[in-house]
Formats: sequence, C-alpha cells, structure tokens
Amino acid sequence: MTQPLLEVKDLTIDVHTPRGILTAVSEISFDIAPGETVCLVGESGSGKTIASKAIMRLTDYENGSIAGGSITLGDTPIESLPQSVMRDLRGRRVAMIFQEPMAAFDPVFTIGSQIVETMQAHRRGKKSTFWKEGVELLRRVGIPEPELRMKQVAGELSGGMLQRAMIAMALSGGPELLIADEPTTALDVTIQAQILELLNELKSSLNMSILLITHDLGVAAQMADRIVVLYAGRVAEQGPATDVLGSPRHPYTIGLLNSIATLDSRRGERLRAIEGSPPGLAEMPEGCRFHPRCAFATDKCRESVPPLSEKDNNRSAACWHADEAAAVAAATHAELTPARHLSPVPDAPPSGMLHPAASRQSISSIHEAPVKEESLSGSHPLLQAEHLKKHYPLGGGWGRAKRNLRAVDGVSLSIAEGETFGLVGESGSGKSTLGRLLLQLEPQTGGRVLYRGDELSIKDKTHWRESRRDLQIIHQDPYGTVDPRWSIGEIIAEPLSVHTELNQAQRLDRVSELLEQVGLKASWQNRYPHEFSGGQRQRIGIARAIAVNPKFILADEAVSALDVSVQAQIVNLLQDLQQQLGLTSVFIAHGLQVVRHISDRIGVMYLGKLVETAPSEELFRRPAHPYTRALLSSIPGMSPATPESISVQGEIPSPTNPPPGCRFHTRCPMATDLCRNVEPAFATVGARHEAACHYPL
Amino acid sequence: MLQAIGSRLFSSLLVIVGSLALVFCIFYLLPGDPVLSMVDPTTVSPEVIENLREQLGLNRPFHERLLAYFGDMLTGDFGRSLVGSEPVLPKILHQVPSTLLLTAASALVAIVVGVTLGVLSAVRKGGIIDLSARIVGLFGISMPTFWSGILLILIFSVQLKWLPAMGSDGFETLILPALALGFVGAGSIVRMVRGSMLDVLNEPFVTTLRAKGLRERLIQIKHVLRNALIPAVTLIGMQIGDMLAGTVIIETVFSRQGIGRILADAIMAKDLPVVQGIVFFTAIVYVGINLLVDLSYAAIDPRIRRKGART
Amino acid sequence: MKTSAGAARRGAWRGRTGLGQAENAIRSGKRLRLASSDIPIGLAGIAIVFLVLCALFPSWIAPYSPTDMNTAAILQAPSAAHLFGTDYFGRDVFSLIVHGTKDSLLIGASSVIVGVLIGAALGSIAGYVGGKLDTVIMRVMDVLLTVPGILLALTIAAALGPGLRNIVLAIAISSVPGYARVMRGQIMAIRGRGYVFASRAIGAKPSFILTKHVLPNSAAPLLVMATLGLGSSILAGAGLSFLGLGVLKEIPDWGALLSQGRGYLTVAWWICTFPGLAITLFVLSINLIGDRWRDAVDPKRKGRT
Amino acid sequence: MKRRFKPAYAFGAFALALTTVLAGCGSSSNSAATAQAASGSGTATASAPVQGGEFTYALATSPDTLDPRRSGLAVSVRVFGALYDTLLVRNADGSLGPSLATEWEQSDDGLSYTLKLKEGVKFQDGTPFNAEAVKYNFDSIIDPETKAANALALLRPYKSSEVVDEYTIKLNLETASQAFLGNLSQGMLSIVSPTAAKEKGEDFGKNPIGTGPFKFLSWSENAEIVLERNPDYAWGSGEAKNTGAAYLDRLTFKIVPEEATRIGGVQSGQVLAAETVPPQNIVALESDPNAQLFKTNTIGLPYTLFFNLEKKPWDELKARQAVQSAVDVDTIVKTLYLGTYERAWSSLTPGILGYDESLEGKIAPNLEKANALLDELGWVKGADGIREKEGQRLTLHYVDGSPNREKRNDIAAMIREQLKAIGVETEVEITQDIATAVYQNWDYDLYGNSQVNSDPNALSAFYHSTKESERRTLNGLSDPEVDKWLEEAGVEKDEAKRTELYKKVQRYISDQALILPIYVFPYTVAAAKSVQGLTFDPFGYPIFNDVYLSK
Repeated sequence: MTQPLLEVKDLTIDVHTPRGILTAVSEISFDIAPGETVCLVGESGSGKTIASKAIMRLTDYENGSIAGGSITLGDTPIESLPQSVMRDLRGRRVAMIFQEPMAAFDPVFTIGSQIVETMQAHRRGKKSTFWKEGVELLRRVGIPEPELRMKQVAGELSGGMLQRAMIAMALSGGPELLIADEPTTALDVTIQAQILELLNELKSSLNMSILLITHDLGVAAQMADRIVVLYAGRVAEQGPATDVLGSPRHPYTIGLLNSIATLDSRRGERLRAIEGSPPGLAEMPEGCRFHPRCAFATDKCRESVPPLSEKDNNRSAACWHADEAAAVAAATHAELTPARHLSPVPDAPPSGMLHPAASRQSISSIHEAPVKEESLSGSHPLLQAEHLKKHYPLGGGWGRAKRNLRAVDGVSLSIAEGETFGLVGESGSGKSTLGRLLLQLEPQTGGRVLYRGDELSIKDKTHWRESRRDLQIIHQDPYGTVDPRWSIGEIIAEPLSVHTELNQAQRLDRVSELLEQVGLKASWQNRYPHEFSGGQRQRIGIARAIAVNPKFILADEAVSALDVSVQAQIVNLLQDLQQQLGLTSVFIAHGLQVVRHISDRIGVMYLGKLVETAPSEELFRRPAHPYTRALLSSIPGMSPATPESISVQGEIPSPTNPPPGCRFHTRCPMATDLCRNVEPAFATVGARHEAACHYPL
Repeated sequence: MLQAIGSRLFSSLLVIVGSLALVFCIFYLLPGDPVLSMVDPTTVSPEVIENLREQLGLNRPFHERLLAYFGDMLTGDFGRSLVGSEPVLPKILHQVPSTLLLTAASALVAIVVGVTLGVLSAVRKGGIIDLSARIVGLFGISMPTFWSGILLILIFSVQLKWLPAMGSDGFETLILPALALGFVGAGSIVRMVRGSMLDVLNEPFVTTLRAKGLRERLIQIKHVLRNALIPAVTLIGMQIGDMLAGTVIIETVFSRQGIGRILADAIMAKDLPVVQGIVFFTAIVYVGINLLVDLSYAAIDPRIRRKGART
Repeated sequence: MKTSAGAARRGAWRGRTGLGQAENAIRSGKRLRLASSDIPIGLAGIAIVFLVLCALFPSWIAPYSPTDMNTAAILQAPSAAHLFGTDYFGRDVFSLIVHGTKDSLLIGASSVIVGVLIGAALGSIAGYVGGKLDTVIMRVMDVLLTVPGILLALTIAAALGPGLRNIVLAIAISSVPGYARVMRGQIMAIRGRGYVFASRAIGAKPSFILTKHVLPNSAAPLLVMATLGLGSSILAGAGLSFLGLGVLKEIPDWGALLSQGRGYLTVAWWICTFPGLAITLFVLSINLIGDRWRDAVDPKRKGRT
Repeated sequence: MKRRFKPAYAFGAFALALTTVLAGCGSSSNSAATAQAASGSGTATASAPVQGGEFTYALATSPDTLDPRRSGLAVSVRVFGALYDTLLVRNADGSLGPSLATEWEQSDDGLSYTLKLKEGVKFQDGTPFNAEAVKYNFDSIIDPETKAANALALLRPYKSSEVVDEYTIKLNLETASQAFLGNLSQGMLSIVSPTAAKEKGEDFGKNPIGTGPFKFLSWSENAEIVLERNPDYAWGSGEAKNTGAAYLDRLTFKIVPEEATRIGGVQSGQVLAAETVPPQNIVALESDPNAQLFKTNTIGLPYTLFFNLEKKPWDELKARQAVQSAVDVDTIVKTLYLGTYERAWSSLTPGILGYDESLEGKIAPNLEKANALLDELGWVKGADGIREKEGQRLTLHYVDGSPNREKRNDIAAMIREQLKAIGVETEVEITQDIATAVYQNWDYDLYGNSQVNSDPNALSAFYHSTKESERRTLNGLSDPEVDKWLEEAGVEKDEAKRTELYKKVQRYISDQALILPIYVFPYTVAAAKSVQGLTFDPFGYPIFNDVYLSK
C-alpha cells in the first residue's frame, strides 16, 4: 500500500461556544492516497465541513481547536504547526474550493487580482507573468474569454463560471490535495454535471487527490473512490464507494439510501424516512449517536459508543448491530433495489433508468403504482393558465433604454382537480414566478389565470381575497416566511382569523388538530419558530397552508432546504395530506427525483417557457425535449455518457435577452438553423405529452 | 447617466430652496426683530429705531420680502448683513476656508481614529484591545464637545504649552479643535467599522482567502477592511455633516474663525441674510458630501463603478 | 427568481452541511464569548440603575439640599463633608448632580420620545405608502437634515423661548429626520420579508399586515436607535446650554451645571468635572447597552446567536 | 494733561463730567470709567520705552463695525481709541481736555458751541482734518441713511454745523444740554475720514480711516483685527504720555469669546493681554508671577435691578421695600465676585458727579422687617412657604439676559434663594432676546441693567417720566418732582447745585426702593509681564499709545 497523501487519525475538534466547549468532531480517521477521491458524506451537524477545514487548520480562525488526534500531510504532521508555516502549505500543497462560488470571492476585487494574489503569496515573480498564468488557468478550466474574465468581479460572472474560476485559483499553487466543500450544491444540475466532470478530468490529468465533501449520495457515487459517512461528528461507516453504497452496513447509511426518492422508487409510495432529525452539537446523545433514530437500537447502543470496526477490504462501520443491519438492508435491497442507480462509476457496470434493465424495472413499477391518470384525464381543470407572461422592467428611467426581464414568457397550462403537477427547471427558468402567477400573488404582464373556469385576478380585490381560502402556498424558506415574533399557534391561526369567524377557543382547537395532523405536538403552540428545526418549521408551514381546507396548494421548493433524511419525512407528509384532503397541487423543485416521486404530471421550464409536459413516468422514460433529456442526464450518479444521454454545454442565457427561435438552441447539441430562427410550437408528442421542439426525441 | 445627474441636481436644488424657505419662515415667525438688539434701547429714541427698520426693509410684508430675497439670490446677491451691513457673500466666503479646513481635519481625525480603532477592535475581538478601543471610541460620543475642548486647552495649551489655545491661522491651531470635534465622529465610526468588519470577517470569502495562504494582516486590511468600508462610507458622510454642524460650538471654544460662529451670532442677532447665506452654503456642502460619498462608493466597490449607480 | 432559487440553495447547504450548526455555534460563540466585555456592560447597567434611582428619589441619595447656598463654604474642594466639593454658591456639587439627574434624563427621554414618535410616523407613512407621498416626506426630511441640527435647535429655542419644553422640542425636531429615515428603511425592508409576503398570500388585509407584522417588526432597530439617541439628546441639551439657550432652573440639569461651571475649571475643577463625568457616564453606559442591544436585534447579527 | 495710573487711585472717586460710552460687553450701556488700578506690578517697572513689536489683545466679543457712527457695541470703542481721535478727551480728573479741538466755547443761551480745531492733522488716507470734516461727520450721523443709532443718541440735541473757517466750527443745538460737550469725548463720536466714508459707504465699517495712532490693516472676522502704527501721528491729546507715533509696530485684537480660552491664551503666551477676566481668575492671576492684572472701575450707573412699577404688587412701596430688606447684596457680591467687585449702594456709582455717599450702609438685610412688610400688605405664607393673597401667589418675574455676562444670572439665582426666605417666589427668565422681552413687551417685574457714563444726567434716561410717544423707562416711574430735579440739573451750570439735585434724586430712588443696586463693574485686563505702559481712560477704555513690550 502506498503511503497516503493525507492521514487523519482520531481527529477530535472542539468548538468554543458561550455554553462551553462542544465537540464537533470526535475521533474521526481516514486517509487519502495520491490521486484518490474520497467523499465525506453527511447531513447537518455531521462535522464534515469542520473536519475538512481542520485539515487546512482553518478551524483555528473559527473558534475551533484540534483537541486530539493527528493530521499528517505527506510526512508532515500539521495538527500543531504554527499558523505561519501552515500559511505556506495552504494554497500551495492543499487547496480548497467552496460551496458558494459567489460568496467565496471577494466581491470588490477582480477575479484576476485574486488569482494573482494567491500566486504572490507563495511565489516570487512579476505580476504580469502571474496575470498571464492566470489567464491560462482560466482557459484550462474551460472559461471562455479568459482575458476578459480576469478583469471582472465576482458579481459579473455566473455561478458556474465562478466555480470554474475558483478551481483555477485553487490550481494556481499546484496543490497535491484539493478539498472541495460541496462545490456544486449551489449550482444548477446541468452546471453541476459540468463541474464534476471538470474535477474528474483535472484529477486524472494532474494526479491530484480530492477530498469531496457532500451531502448528496448521488454526487458521492459519481465521484468517490472511497466514501466516509459521517453522522453527528463521528464516522458511521467507511469503505470503497461500491461497497458502502452497494451493501451498506450502518443503519444510518441504509436509512439515508432509503430516504432518497430515487428514480426507481415507486411513485406515490411513502419513502422510508429516518425518524427525527440529526442532533445538534449541544445535545449529542450518549452511546451511539444514531440510536434515537435507529430501528436496531438496543440498550447497548444507548450506553456505549460502538468502535469503528474493520470488516474487510478497508471497510468499517461503527455499529453494534452492523451485521444484522447489513442483512436486513440486503433483503430490502433485493426487493427494492434502493441504490441500484447509485453505482460508482469506474467499478460497476452502467446502470440507471436509461439502462435497459432499470428501465424495465421502472415500467413494471408504474404498473403497480396507483394509477390516477385515467380518472384525472376526464376531470375538470381547477386552475388554468393562458399565455401567462411576466416581465420585470429593469433599469431604464430617464431615457435609458428599458429592458425587460422575461421571467415567464407565454405559458399555457391546465391543472386538473386532484392532480399533482410538478414543475422543474434551472435557476432563471421562471418556475417560481409561474407558481406565484398561478396563485395571482403578483399581477401578470399578459395572459390570464382561470380558477374553476372564472378569471382570477389580483386586481379584483374582493374575489381575490376570498379565493385565498382555496389557494394556499407552502414556501421555500419555512423560517423566513413566519413572523419571528409570533408563536406557532398564532402563525397557524393567522389564516383562520383572516378567513373564518372562529372564536378563540375554536381556533385553539383547530390549531391543535392541525399540529397533530402534521406530526407536531398540540402543546407546542406557544413556542416560537426559532425553537424548531428546519423540518419542524416546514411542518408548521404545511399546517398553516391547510388550516382553512384549501382546494389547491402550491409547494414552492418546499423540501429543497431540508436534510435528506428529513426531506423524505416531509415528502411523505405532503403525500399523505394530499390524499386525505383531496388536494390539487403544484410542486416546484429543482430536485428531479423528488418531483418525479410526488407528481402525477411534470412540466419542464426553460427560460420562461414551458418546454415539455408529460405524466411523470412518461417524461422520465421518454423525454421528448433535448433539454429534458439533458436535465435527466445531469442527475449525479447517473451512468456516464450512454448513447441516449445528452450533456449540455454552457449556461442558461439571460432572461433579459433570450435567444431567438428555440430558446434552448444555444446549448442544444441538435440545434439546426430552423431552431435558431423559428420558435417551435408546443405540440402533442404522445398521450398527454407535449413538447416544444422541432425535433422531438 | 447625464439625466441621472440632472435629476440629482434638480432634487438637490429643491432641497436647498426648501431649506432657505424654511429658515425664512422661521425667522419671519420669530418674535422681535434685529433692530432692538442692534442699539442701546435705553438711549436710542423710538424714531431712530423705526428709521432703522425702514432702512433695513423689515417693515415690508412677508411675500414681498420673500420674493425680493429669492429674486436677489437669482442674481447672485445674497444681501447685506443687517448688523454689520457688509455684503453677506464675501463675509461668508471669507470664513468658509477656516470652517472647511476644520471640518476636513476633524473628518480626517474621525476617519483615521475611527477606522484604526474599529479595525483593531474587530480583529482583536473580545480582548482587552477590543474593549479599550471601543471605550475610547465611545468616550468621543459621550462627552460634550465644549467640555472636551476646554479640557484639551487646559492640558495642551495652558499646562503643557504645546499647542495654541485659539486662533485659526496655521496648522497648529487646527490640532486641538480637530481632535475635539473628530473624536465625536470617531465614536460612531469605530462602532460601525467594528460591526461591519465582524460581518465581513464572517463572510465565506474570508475563508477562501485564508485557504489560499494569504497573511492574516493582508486579509484584514486589503480585503476585509475594504469591504467593511462600504457600509461605513454612508455613516462617515453623515458624520462629516454632523461635524460641520459641530463647528458652531468648537469654533467658539477655540476662538476660531468660521461660519459656525457667524451662524450662532447671526441667529442670536436675527441677522436673516447672514443665516440664509450660511444655510445656502451648508446645503451645498451637504450636497457635496453626498456626492463624495457616492464617489467613494464607486472607488471602493467596482460593482457600483461598473453599473454607474448605487445598489 | 434567480436570487430566490439561490436562497433556497443557500438554505440548503446551511441546513445540510456539517458546518450548519457547528458554524452557527462557532459564530455565536465568537460574539458571546466576550465574557470579559460583559463586565463593562454590567457596570453600565449598574450605572443606569443608579442614575434612574437618583432621578426618582434624589433626596434619599443626596446629602444636602441642592438649593442650599452655603455662602460660607464656597468653592471647597472635594472632602468628606462634600464628596464632590462645593460650587460658587456654596452648593454641594454631589447633591446638585443627584438632583439634576431627573431633568437631565427627562430632557433626553422626552426629546427622544417626541422625536421617535414624529419620525416613526413620518417614516412609516413614507415607507409603507410609498410613491409621491414618500418623495415629499423624504424631501422635507432632507431639508431638515440640510439645515444643521444646531441651527434648528437655536432657531426653535429662539422662537419659542428658552423653556425646558422648547429645548426638548428643539432637540426632538432636529432628530426627526434620522428616525424617519431609519423607520422608512426598516418598513421597506420588512415589507419585503417572507412573512409579509406569506401573510399577503393568505389574503390578509394591508392594514392587518401593517399593524401585526410590519410595525412590530420594524420597531426594534428604532428602539435601539432611540436608546442611543438618549445619550446624544443629553449632549445636545448640554450644547444648547453652552450656546446660552439653557434654562436657569433652581435645580440645573447636568448640561447647565457643566456649562455654568466651565469658567471655574482652572480654579475649582470639581464644579464642572463631576457634572461632565455624570454626562459621560450616562451616555457611555447608554451607548454600551444600546450597542449590545443592537447587536442582539440586528437580524444580520442575530442569526448567529 | 498727563495721567499716570497709581494704585492709590483704585476705585477712587473722581468727580467727572459726563458722557457716555458702552463698557462691559453688552449692547447697551453708556459709560464713563474711572479709576484704574494696576495690581500686579506692571507700572512699577517703568523704564525707557522699547520701539516695535506686536501687541495682541484678546477681546471677549467681536466689534460689530469699525464705523463709529454706526456701531452699537462698547467693544468696538476699544478699537476706535486706536484708530480714531475724538474732538475732546476726558481727563482723569473728570475735566475735559483738548484733542482734535483745541478750544471750545459755549454760547450764552447754551444752544451752540464754537470749536477751534487742531491744525496739521491728517487722516490716514491723507485727507486733511478740518471743519468740513467735522461737519460731514456730524451731519452724516443725523442723516437717517447712515443708520446711526448710538452715535445719534450721543450727539443729540445737535442740529447743524456752521463752518466758520478752515479750523473753526460752530455746532448748533436744538436745546441746551450740559451733557453735549462731554459726549464729544466719546469714542462713538470719533471723527472719520469724510473722503473714505463717502467713498466706501456701507463698507466703511470694514475699511475704517481715522486720524488715530494706528491705522487699519485687516479684519478677519471673528478672528482678529490688525492695526499698524501710524508713523505720521503727532497730534496726541496728551491723554497718553506719548503724543507722537506709537511704540508698537502692530496692534492686534483677537476675538476670543470663551473665558477659559481667553485667559488660557495669556497663560500660554498666545496673546499678551486679555480683557474681562472673571473674578475667580482675578484671584488666581494676582498671585501669578508670569502675569499682571489691570483693573479699572467704571463709572456711571452700577448694575442695578429695576422694579417694573406697572406690575402688581411691585407698584406698592412696601412690597419693594420687603425685597430690598430681604436681598443680601453684600453676600451676593462677595460670594460671586470673590471680593473683586465693589458692591453698589446708589443709583450712581462712586466717582461720578453727584454721587451720594450717605446712602452707603443705609440698607441692611432684615428678614423680620421684610416679612412684617409683606404681612402688612396681607400676603400670607401658604403651605409651601410662598405667600398668597386672594388666591394669588406672590411671585417676582425676574428677567435677565443670556449669555451669563458678569455672572448676572447667578445673581438671579441667589436672589431667588434669598427671597424664598420671605415667601416670595422668584421666576427667573433667562432670555437671549432681552430686547424683545424687556424693551418691546415690558414683561418683567425685575430687570437689571447698568450704564457706563461720566455724567449723572444719565439718570434722566432711567428715571424721568416719558410721554406716550416715547419709550418708557425701565421702572416706568412718573413723578413730577423727580422730573423737575432732573430737568434743572440737566442745564444747571453750577456744579454744587447740580450735585445737590442729583443727590435728591438718588435719595428719592433709594427711599422709594425703586431699584436694587448690586455692583460696580471693573474693567479688567490680564497681561503678560512684558506689557508696559498700558493705561485706561476714565471710561475704562485702553490707551495703546504708551504701550511697549519689554524684552
């Protein structure tokens, strides 16, 4: 075995807080060989980011301290090196990139000066030489017009571009190890695919090691040689990616894999969520930290910490009941193939929904699923959009040419009673705006919205206000959309006081009922929002939305901000409620799997236009629009380029100046002159399947 | 762009005219008139006083006086002081350099002291240095300026004989008043710079800078401070305005020349033309300060420079 | 659009990544670990409590009557009998300061209350109604800002006479534009908050949203500003005393004591030093507490605790 | 007539004849000053004068204008003395001496004066001084266009001038006046250059031209007024020993309003002299080896509190007497001025013609008497110790000006405290706009004023009854007997008779308790030890022509 590039042994990190010292990371060990990619996977509070910062000794600046264990880079133990020496290692031997490229650049300096500054910190040389070198680096990471980009500031570049620039900056010191902390989390799925591809390419061509921190098992599956699963500051399980994902041994890993709405999971079926949520730093459970959420937990788990026991082949899991759990998982696996599509790229044969076998599976599962479509097709449309447009004026005034941001640019849509309609698209596609227009939360620029056949308009105040009783929304930010000064009881009762004549006591009863309905305790109504976790807050938001028995609910990125394990709980709750209350809903999300899991029908948006709508399975099975197909191909953990997959280059153009013709033509590998000049009509391509493409697939 | 400047100028003009009209109305409503305080009322006879009123145009009706005032202003005539009968414009212009110099020097003190202490306090957060820097800063805004001014004179002029106690000629006479006035502004600037430094220190990009291996000092000064100054610039602009107003007291304490003192005297003497002239001047300075603030924004923040507008 | 999706992602990584809670804990730790700096805050609190007691029950604390002129014992240096010495009338300086607390705090408090009420009302209207009314109100505020505060105070005091009430009014009016600006900004910020949008989405009426959501949530920064304003009002009052606009009361406030005693600084330093220190102590304490409070309510900073 | 200042003269009594100028710092006092005392040891070290140097002299307030015809402030007169000459000067013994006029003669009817003028005098702009110049000066003062006020009051009852020849002028009066000639020695009737005055018009005040020992160089507002030596000067009146050009190269007046700064300026050496030294600093400076102190008592009307006889119950003698008996002026003056100010006893100061010494010590604090008087009037003490009658509280509305000049506000505070003892509630109103409160609204029970003046005729302006069309006096007194005494005294040529008349008036005022005389104001100057030869005229104005700076 070669000498590892980085060896982390029994690393324990303390964080100094006003309540005393908390231990963020306890006795974690792993190592990275040269040229290897290791993924640290975990949810909030798992300690993965702080562990990665500790390797750079950046924790010192954030009230953290290394309380035990060792970190060895090559031959150098660095856990107690003075900062002056560490500074020289940073950026030169170890470089780091971050989750939010926009925030990771100093907004007031040019990209170029920040790259040059990095070089100057480690090497002597002329500024002009460094500048040229910077231009080359930008070119190397695939940034067009690098000379121009060097002179721009972060605000002038898109997220994907900035992340490339970030990588270029990291490369400027020629590092042996690149730490990538959630490098693609803030990016759209097509861009994420590009960045991951770039990282892989750089890794092999430069023989770098990569430590990738992610919460996304799909990303881990696509990138990792080995995976380290962290839970609440401890290593739960680690081993080669294939093994960990293929035959997980720790109940947490198993639970995580089950929580994911995979492309193979049965639509409409409850996800197997892990109960509860990850513990906070201050309230770590005794014994095995996972025990409160674990189905296998015994008294032993409650009392003593399980060691990270080596099984074989570099695999280890920290569980007293690992064998038992693995056995159950294997059984489930056989039944449901929970992680089939999450196959690590190099070792496993390509799989996924585009794989013939997987496709068959999908088809068969559809047959088993409760089929609503037929019954729906005949029912009345509840909400209709006709040629909806929303243009936001930009700048202008005082003679400057006015420009419009065409957020939604002519969308027609019909949602049937009882239907769940999923809306997907990248940032800037206009999906959230469309959602708000459907509810008439803002006035449209053109077109109209019909509710039960009558025009609904924000301008008709009385009718509009009455209609709020039927049309409700669950917001993407469950904390920002509640008044922090109100108790949750008051928050949930707000729609009641607006729309009903209930007296105080009746309201209290109703609120208690609602709280229990969404899985919270009725006695919590006097508590305030900040006392709740993200998942609980979203439950509060749901309770509020259903308080007045609406007919329709818009769920706008309602689960995007939640931990994976918690996301599953909320998805389940939403599905249950929909069935119980007979709701019609629109579910907006950027996570394709979740949308597919919950929706009857899906619409795909691109640059303010609806490019395709189809029943969920149909869309995933036979995407007709190249963009839809590209989106599907970009889902991480998908097999690499299969003949049918499309990878798109470049980024979504600005909605202020959309391309003529088909708006996707600039990124479409199949675009022709026709596409460039003539806008395709939104036409039927199959049963209840429409697409706007001259050459539907 | 030109039109943006145009609209800016127009609204500034409105504000200036509004200020002048406001002051005019206040003075019109003030009881008494300047004449009685210009003469010895025990010996000067009523006819003489009546003659003075007539001569000074104080007996004319409100609208006539207002129109006449703005009419004259349009031709650049700011009138004559009622008390000393000298033309207002040269009288003020003569005093302006001294006041501007004091304001600028005080602003310099406030910015240098405020930013230094703010930075120190932020980077040494929680320690003794932080605490002392903040308390030193707070002292500035906790002491009446006339008192700190007199204390400075007693210490540095009378006891130590290091610096002159009065006057407005030369650099030396500027030091004590600028300290007395500057420390007031410094307090708020310390607070602001510290707060926004701490905010910026928590920005993710600071972690990036550290991860690149930059020196901590370089990070703090080149990157963090520059970002932290963006919100501080507005405050500094407002502080400069306050310092301009503060010259009224400081100029008296240190017997400096300046419009602050003229203003106080003119208000007491109800010398409207002089007060108006000074209000006109200060209004222009305020407009200028705002412009300066915007220019500083552009200098610090390229985002603004490139968009040509404040976000 | 782009930003909202970005925000969702931002929320997402914060929620999901390891640093989520740890980082929050760290950051809050940074702020609150200042145990050593809590000592001055505590002292400031004690000082304020003591001064408030002085204002409420001066005769319990002061050893002498503040009006008692013992002309046989003028200009006496601090001693056991006269803690802070005696002034040029032979009054006990300590007793004067204790008794002067009430009016000093009253000047500060009432001018702040008046200023905040007017400023908040104008700012709220400007911020909530917007449009032309906003422009007009803010232009008027600009005019008030342009006219130096001291000029306003001087003219108001000159117009209405030098009574305590007019001093208060003068200080209050010159502070109105500041409060109005902050309130307006605050209202406009709160108007854009998610929970206001959410409330509108359930069909709540604008008046309901204004009174239940916008105003209560806008108040905090204004209250903090008002706290800090207490200090500056007292200083402004002292400044007016210096310019000769003070009021000659039997029991002078600190500003008047300081201003009246300043001529004796070289021969009897205690006469104006102690009132000066009283002002400084109060304003310093108020500032320390106000700063801390502001950090606590500032949403930008609150997020970390 | 040469004058030398000796400590022995301090507060001495001069029987001076009359005139008016403003002293102190205010807008409104006529003055004549007397006595001076150089404490410290300034005068003792007289040696041969040294030529050259710049004398910096800190003034407490800024002159309003340097045009004597238009000025309303005493502080301006301090500068006029250096820039201009007057026709006559007031000698230290109170008599009138020659200056630009060498001889003068009153007509028998008292309605005109003929003056012989000094020959060879030139204004600093080269204009010759002659009868035409004097005529221009006086005619322009009575011309409404000039907007003269205080000078006009001094020149009254001037009617016209007749140029008899180049150096002889005849001044005609509307009515006879014993005060007129004396007023010609007042700084506000200094003679300005007619050429410059005509040419500059309203701007003359910023570009003054006179015949004085110093000529105007620059005026930087609120900072300094710089004068330089007039080398041609050779017509000194003899008021200063040096009748030729000044010893100083430059005379700079700095304007330093803040007391502490002004005195600090002398102590730090930034200025050589500073006027109006507060009492607490006088005490300290007297023992300062690096400084000397000059002090000159002014004459005229002392600082006096006037009862407004139109306000109830102060129209009643007993009420006023009660206050007179309750106020302990001795204690007030001793406490506030630390022994540096003299207490006043009468409506005139010592040292002025007609001053009635018999009034000294006549009034002593007597609370019993005061209480008894108020009891007699039916004012009964209420629960809070304040007297009431028919539901009315016994209040005294005491008005004083701001800023706190000569600690007058503090006097109010002490009187308020003292009157509390007899159940009188004193409402003290301190206002900046004293002119409106007092001279326009007449809204006060008690208001204090002083006037520096060298002629007892000043009493007329305060105690003579007034017609409907005229401005009333501070007391609002209207007593035909007093009017008669004052009128007779105004034209009486026999000094003994005049004296007797004025004594009658003073006794009447005291008996009627019309006023509370408080203190006599001393003009004080702190100066560095190097300052030599600084003297003051009887009005208390500094004379700069003898000043030199020792090494």
